Amino acid sequence: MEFILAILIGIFYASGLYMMLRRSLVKLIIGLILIGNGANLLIFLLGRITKGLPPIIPGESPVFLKAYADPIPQALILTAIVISFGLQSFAIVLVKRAYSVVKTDDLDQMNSTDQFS
Amino acid sequence: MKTIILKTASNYLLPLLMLFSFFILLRGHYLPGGGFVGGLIAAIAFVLHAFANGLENTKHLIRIHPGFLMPVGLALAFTSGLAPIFYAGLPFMTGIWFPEPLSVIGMVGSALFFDIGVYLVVIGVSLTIIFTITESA
Amino acid sequence: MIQHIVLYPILIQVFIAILLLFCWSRVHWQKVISVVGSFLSLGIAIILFITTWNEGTLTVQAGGWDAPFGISFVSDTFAATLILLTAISGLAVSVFSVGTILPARLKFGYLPIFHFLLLGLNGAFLTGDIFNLYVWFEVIIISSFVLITIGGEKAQLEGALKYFTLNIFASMIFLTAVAVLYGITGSLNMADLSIKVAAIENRGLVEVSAVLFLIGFGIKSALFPLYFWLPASYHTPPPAVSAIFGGLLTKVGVYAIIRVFTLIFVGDVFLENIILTLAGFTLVSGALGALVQNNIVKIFSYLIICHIGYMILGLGLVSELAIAGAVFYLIHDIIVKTNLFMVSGLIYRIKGTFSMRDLGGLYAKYPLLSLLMAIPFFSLVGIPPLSGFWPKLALITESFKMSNYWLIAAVLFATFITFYLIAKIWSEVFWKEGKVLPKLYNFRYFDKLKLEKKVQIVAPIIFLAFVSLFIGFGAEYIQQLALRVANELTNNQHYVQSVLGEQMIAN
Amino acid sequence: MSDVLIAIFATLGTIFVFLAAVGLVRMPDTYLRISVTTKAATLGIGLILIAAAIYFNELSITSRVLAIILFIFLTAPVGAHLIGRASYFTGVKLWKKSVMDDLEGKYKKTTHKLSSEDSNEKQEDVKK
Amino acid sequence: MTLHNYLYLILLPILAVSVLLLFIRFLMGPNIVDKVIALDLLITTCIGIIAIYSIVYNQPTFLDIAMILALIAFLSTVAFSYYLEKRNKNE
Amino acid sequence: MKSRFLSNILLTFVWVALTGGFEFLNFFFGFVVSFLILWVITVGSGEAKYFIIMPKIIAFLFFFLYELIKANIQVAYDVVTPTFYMTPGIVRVPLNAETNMEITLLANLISLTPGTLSLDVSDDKKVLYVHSMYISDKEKFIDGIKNGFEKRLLEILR
Amino acid sequence: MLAAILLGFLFSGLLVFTGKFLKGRWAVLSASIPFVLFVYFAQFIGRVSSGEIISQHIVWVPSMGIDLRFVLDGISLIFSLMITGIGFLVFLYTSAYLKNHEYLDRFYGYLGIFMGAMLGIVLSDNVLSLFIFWELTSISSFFLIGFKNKEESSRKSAVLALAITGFGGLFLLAGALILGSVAGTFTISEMLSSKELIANSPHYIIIVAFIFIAAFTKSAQFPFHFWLPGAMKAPTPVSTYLHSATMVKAGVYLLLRFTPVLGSTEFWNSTLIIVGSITMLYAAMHTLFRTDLKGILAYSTISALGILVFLIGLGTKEALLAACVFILVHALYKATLFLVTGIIDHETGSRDITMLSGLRKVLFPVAIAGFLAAISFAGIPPSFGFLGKELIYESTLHYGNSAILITALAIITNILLLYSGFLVGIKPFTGKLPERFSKVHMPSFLMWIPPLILAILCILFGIFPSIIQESLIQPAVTSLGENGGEVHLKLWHGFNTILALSAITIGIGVLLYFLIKPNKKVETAIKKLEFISPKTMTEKFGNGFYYFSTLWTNYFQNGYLRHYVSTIILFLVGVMGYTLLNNTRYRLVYSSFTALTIYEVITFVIMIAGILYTVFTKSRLAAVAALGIVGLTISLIFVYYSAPDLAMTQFSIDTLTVILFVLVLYRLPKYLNLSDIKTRIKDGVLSIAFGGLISILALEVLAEPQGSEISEFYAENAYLLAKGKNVVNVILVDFRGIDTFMEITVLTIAAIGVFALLKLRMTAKERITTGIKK
Ligand code: NA
Ligand code: NA
Repeated sequence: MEFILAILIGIFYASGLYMMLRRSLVKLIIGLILIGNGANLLIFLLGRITKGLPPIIPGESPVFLKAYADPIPQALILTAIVISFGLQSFAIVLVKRAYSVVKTDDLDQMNSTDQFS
Repeated sequence: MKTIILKTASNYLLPLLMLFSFFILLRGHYLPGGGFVGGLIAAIAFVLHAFANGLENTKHLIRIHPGFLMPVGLALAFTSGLAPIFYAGLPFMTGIWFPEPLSVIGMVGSALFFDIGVYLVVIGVSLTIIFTITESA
Repeated sequence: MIQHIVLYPILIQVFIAILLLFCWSRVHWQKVISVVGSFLSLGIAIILFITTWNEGTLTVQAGGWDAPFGISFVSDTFAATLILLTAISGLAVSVFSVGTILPARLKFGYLPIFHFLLLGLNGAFLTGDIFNLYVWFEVIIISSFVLITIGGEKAQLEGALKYFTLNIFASMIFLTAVAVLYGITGSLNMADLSIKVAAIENRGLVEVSAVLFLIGFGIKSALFPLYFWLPASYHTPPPAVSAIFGGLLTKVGVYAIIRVFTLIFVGDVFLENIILTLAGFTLVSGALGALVQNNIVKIFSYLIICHIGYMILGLGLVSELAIAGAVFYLIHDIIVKTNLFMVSGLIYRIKGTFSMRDLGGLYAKYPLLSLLMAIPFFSLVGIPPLSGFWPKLALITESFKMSNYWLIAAVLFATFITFYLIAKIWSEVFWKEGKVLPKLYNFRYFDKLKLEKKVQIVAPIIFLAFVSLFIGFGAEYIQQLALRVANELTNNQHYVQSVLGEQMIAN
Repeated sequence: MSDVLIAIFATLGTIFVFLAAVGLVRMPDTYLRISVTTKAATLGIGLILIAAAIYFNELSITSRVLAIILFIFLTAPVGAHLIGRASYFTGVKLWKKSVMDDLEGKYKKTTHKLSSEDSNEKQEDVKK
Repeated sequence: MTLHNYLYLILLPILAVSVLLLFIRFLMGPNIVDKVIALDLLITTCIGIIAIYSIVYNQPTFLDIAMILALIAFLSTVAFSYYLEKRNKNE
Repeated sequence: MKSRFLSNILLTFVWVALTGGFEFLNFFFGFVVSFLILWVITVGSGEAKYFIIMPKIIAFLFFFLYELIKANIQVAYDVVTPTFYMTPGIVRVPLNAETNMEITLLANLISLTPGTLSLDVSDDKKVLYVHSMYISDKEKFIDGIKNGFEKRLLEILR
Repeated sequence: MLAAILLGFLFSGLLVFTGKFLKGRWAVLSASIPFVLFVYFAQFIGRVSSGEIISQHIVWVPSMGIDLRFVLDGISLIFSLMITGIGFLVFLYTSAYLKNHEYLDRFYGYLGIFMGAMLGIVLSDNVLSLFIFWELTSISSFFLIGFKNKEESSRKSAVLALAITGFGGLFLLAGALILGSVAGTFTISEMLSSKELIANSPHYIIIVAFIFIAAFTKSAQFPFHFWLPGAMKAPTPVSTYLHSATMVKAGVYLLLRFTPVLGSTEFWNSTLIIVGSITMLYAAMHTLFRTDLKGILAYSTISALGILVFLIGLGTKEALLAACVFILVHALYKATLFLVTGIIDHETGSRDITMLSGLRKVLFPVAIAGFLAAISFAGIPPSFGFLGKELIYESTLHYGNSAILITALAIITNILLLYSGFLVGIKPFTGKLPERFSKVHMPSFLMWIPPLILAILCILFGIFPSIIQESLIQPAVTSLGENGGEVHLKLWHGFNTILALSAITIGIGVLLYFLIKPNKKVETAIKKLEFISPKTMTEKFGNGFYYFSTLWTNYFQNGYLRHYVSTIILFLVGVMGYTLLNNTRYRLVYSSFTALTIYEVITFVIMIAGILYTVFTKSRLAAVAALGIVGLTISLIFVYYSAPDLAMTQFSIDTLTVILFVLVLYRLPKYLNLSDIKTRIKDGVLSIAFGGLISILALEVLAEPQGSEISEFYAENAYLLAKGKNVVNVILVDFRGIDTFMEITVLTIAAIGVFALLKLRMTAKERITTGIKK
């Protein structure tokens, strides 16, 4: 299981990168989202995974009665997801604005700021 | 969108979703949920309303500018973090609690107010973003 | 309870930013709050610095949870110094922004975002938790995204896209590195990691995670071959924004690299060689890039890259003296680069262009201002005894001690190019007779500004010029400081002890 | 006893869901897919959720389950209506064996106004 | 066969296969509308999977996720419809 | 005002059911929360009173469940058998229902039963366009809706 | 002494604010500064000549080994007196030369800084503080050369001069630092005791080479000489002061200063002799082809500097004595001639030697000064120059095996120098006065007195060498480490070989003066050879280098984001791949893995298919929908593996993201397939390598044990201390509350950003535009 998840994370990173290497603005952002998801899953996996035992103290007992999943990676990912959401929404709007100003979705045509002047 | 079916549905879905969002906010300390998801659901409720009734109506409904919720939420979260410093000279964000739990909410303390701050910010943020995009679409 | 002060630089910025948000539509109040707040935060930074200097490393455990369970905030001399520098630059840029940023931008949250950026910087310098550092980095980059795009001009957007993409990408790599580190240690507290990482048998994994950190931070601090976002974007926003970016933003990356590689990943020869190689190429590549530019802000942008090389070089040389050199350079660079971009703003204000070809005649028309501007220029080059000169001594000496002659060559080369470029800028921008340029519409030239505005533009430049003069002529103080920082960094057990307490280490 | 009940509800629910899935794959046009599936799934999910409520046998959970069911029943038809309508706008064609299309020519192309009668003035046709 | 095994070994796989079928429809399209329908139904089916899963692992907590799914799933359908209508209008 | 009060009570019950705590304080708290929500969104311009006709509602629910299951099975049969016996089409159904609430409920109920789908309501609210799988006889189909769902529904609502 | 150095700086600092006051007739007062300093240094003559070394030590940056340690010994004294003495005269001269010049105050400011810095160089005993002052002279020279900054050639010369001297300066820095770390001290006088250590160090050659480069660039030695003729763009007082009398001698000073520490080795001596002799000959030849007075003077200066380097290279006691004397000789006559040239230029408006003649009729005192200086230049008795030349011949004649060769070189050089001295000092004043110069006036006495004083000294020191023998020359030679024996300066040595050589020199030289008439044709002819001159070579190298920089920069910063990304990834994959694959043990601990079930497999299949579909679909909307599916499957994984909060959040965020995309997308154009198949394959390979490495990394980490004390602490205390049962939520709002606080801050900022990005439209009123439409 962990093995497949590890491969899957690799696929996330690989396809995210591949998307980033395209010329389309939208693909670029989708690529970033994919890599972000991969990173979140990586934290999840490397924090070690446990099935069916959420880190919620059950019923009336003050502490856990049996093993539970590590809550730290979950908290970290939660923070990371939310932050990526902020960045994503900004990115999406940036794309929209860039498109309306530059009038193209093609990243290759957005290189005026790198040229010598 | 001009469809009375969605419009009518959104009118009864809105309070229901708001109720849920509040519910999810409050029980977050004990069960899955909390300020973040709660805030998202509240925001989604309004977004749904906006889809059905048009943005102007939704804005009219909310009355305050959703952006205003961001500083309010931040201030609430910040104050709940500062409280322990002024209250007991404890470090920033140290939890301070009322001794007895309330029946529905459970223990009331600075962490709860912090979570409410999160809730408000999330609503403010989501609505600001979506409304802004919709307006300029 | 004295350690509470550690969090104050963060709390004051939060406070200012929230206050500014509440004053969303009252731009005038915002200006007042920003400047007054910046003064306050400078005061706090000074107190923190003095306290840290006298008391040694201070730690506050946020939430009252002992390390490594909560998030620790640590003020050692290094952090306190950077807080102080941030406050100084922050104050200068705050005033400069009040003077130069268009009302349209101010109405859309420029100042709150600016203070959020300072908040992020302060947080990044003080935090003792690796994931929390990630969060502060995000605060920094999102604020910088907003600042770089605010106004939405075409060039801004094109630059921002590259800036955005590569910085987000850096964050992902950073996050990946955190995942690996957590995966092998189960901890996030940097002091705790310092102990735990040392105990890990699989050095290969430690090395890989170190490489990931290096690249993640390397992108942010604009090392070769990771710097591309910087020349693409730094010249696009308003000069006040470029000033804070040029002065502080890349330095956070450098800070993080130094912190991580002195606290967590210590003593790996392979990594040190990589760092040195990167430093050398950064010096050369930045210099080459700067050489061919015509836009003065672009020249400065490439010089940022170039000069990052010095700091990284100091780190890579590992010795205490070399790290002191890096720290000295960092101190100098923050002040001077901030000032340099403000100066470019002033030049733009006077002539309405950044192009060296079109500029000219400043010295004839504004002799005193020109002399004022000469201070950051020549400090940057390190015309002795101005501030940029001192740290190079240690860097060259230590490279020599490592028998790394080509590094000496790189340092000298970079210095030479900088030197040449400043001479060229002086000759082209200040000496040359200015062309008659087409008038810009809607542009308030410096002459036409009210005295109040002029003061808001020039005063911060004077302020930072004095600071950099102090760094140059009071080099002994700065060097003492740098040596102490270097000493604390190379003997990281003080840091660890301060965070974890005595008994934790014993276990 | 309750185990049997749970098994029945869960099985029925699963079958309905499964059939909906098969229907979605098999149905020849978009309207039929919407028509068939959204509701079958709704019923199926409702049954499965009831199974869960019986299993946990706790008031707060039962009420939560009812809330979910209520919600699905409130939203699913609205969603189906919206997407069906959107299909028609975007020119999704009816299955070739369809017997009638009363909606043809009723939408005004630019404003999406829907009239109730075949009016005398010629309506623009959405479908091409 | 216990209830748990029955749910775990028979019903869950059936639901999973249903998900697979729905996904196939998603891939097949042919219209974007079909993809949206498939997505909507996928989410609904996931609610079922989660419900079964919560029984199998005796974790009522998971039902809360199902609740969230039920609350929000509808919105993407609304959004897509909104998009389709608006795009169509502007052509 | 009255309707808002009723909505308020209704929401309070939903709250209590959700939280599962049947104490006075919870009722009170639920009431306050609902009140605040209603105050914020100022919803409820009269529709809520209809919900109090409980018996009719229950009867209607059973009728609806019956229809639901019956239609489901019919469709299921069509789905699993290799050949299709469908005669689908879009039918124009004139409406007796007038208010938004009435129309919406009717349309939704039609949609919820398998094989039929409310596509849209005309702008003048006089006609509902329904897509159906089995239209052997158009008049019969319209009649089925008008005398089945619509009639029963309007009985409750009016 | 610090005060003496600072006085110059203080003066110029003051000028920034009081400049206007000094621009007028009070300008002459500024000469009081060098005068006071001259008197100050002169009062040390007695103490220094009695063998005392006056020193001052001020702690500055001890932690870097930089102290302000000043030493006034013989050689420093000579230089100090020259700097302040000639400085005094130049300051006086300037007040008239640039009278009422708009920027006279600035000019004095630069001169003041320069003087201070120059004093700093010659007084410093700390090699790093010496470097500091060294750089300051370069900078002030930069400002002075570029003083007429409206002329492009001035600016170019200034930048060139700064580049060359700055380049040398860096070598001085490196050399000094290496020397310091080898010797263990930066104090020059302390280095004397470790002379052996330094000479035997493996770094000796590099130290010496670096210091040579510094000295050669500053003192305009071949092939670094070419900046000096360009520097003549500066006003004449600058040429006088910096580029003949003082600054260019800083390199010579450096060599002299380090002779006791680094000298007397094969490498030291032969390099200096070779470079010195090439320079002196090469430059002396050049004077033949020049028609511009200042050009001739510039090349003759280079030649003289060559002689000095050559003498230091000889390194014998005689040679060093000759060097000490010749420094003074050269300073006096060259300063005079520059000032004279300045007067000619100032009054006639021409410096072209072919045009000038007969000026004695209108500028008689100036003619006298020129004549006297030319005599000294030519080395004709009884001038001081004669004395200097005798000493030079004496030292070459006593230089072992190659005495004849080097003496011959010296003679040729001197013959050529004589010619050029006559050309500058005598030619303009003799012959017929052209009509157009008949109305030339005598300048203010402030201008002609200074050269006259200097010229008189040229003769005075020749006739009465004893004035300076005991007081200046002897201590200077002593301070160079030559303690053996007394120094005797005499005009008349009797008839000997040296006298004969002098006679030959003078004879041929004078003959040359009457034979060769300078003309433009020769000058233009020689210009054809420019393409192999060091200057052209340097320029070509500069252009080539610039071209290379352009290529390099364009290669990396080519504007294509995807190139940036792929470069970064290539680097990442390279380094990470190397470290990872080097250390990987490729072991999978299957037993520690959780079992795989059918529903998980299906989830994964869908997830992977969803990702691939997202990547390869041609429809943007479909990609977004597929992204929604991917998000859903991630939520499912979070459900399977016990993370309910995550599942909820992931799902709600994904839904919101889809909404955002949908709201934004319909404005965008259709996806275009823009890259060719080759690019796609390349990108694909890179992506797979990247993803593969991440997977391997993940598996490697999973094979390691992981500590869990922190999560255990959370689990134990979440309810007891933090009153919550959902540990994840407790972490978020309590244990790691600051993370969450900053997370909502990030959201707020993002929202403001979105708001500003979409709502803020610069109105036409706010947008700054040029009048010209493109
Ligand atoms: Na939460
Ligand atoms: Na139906």
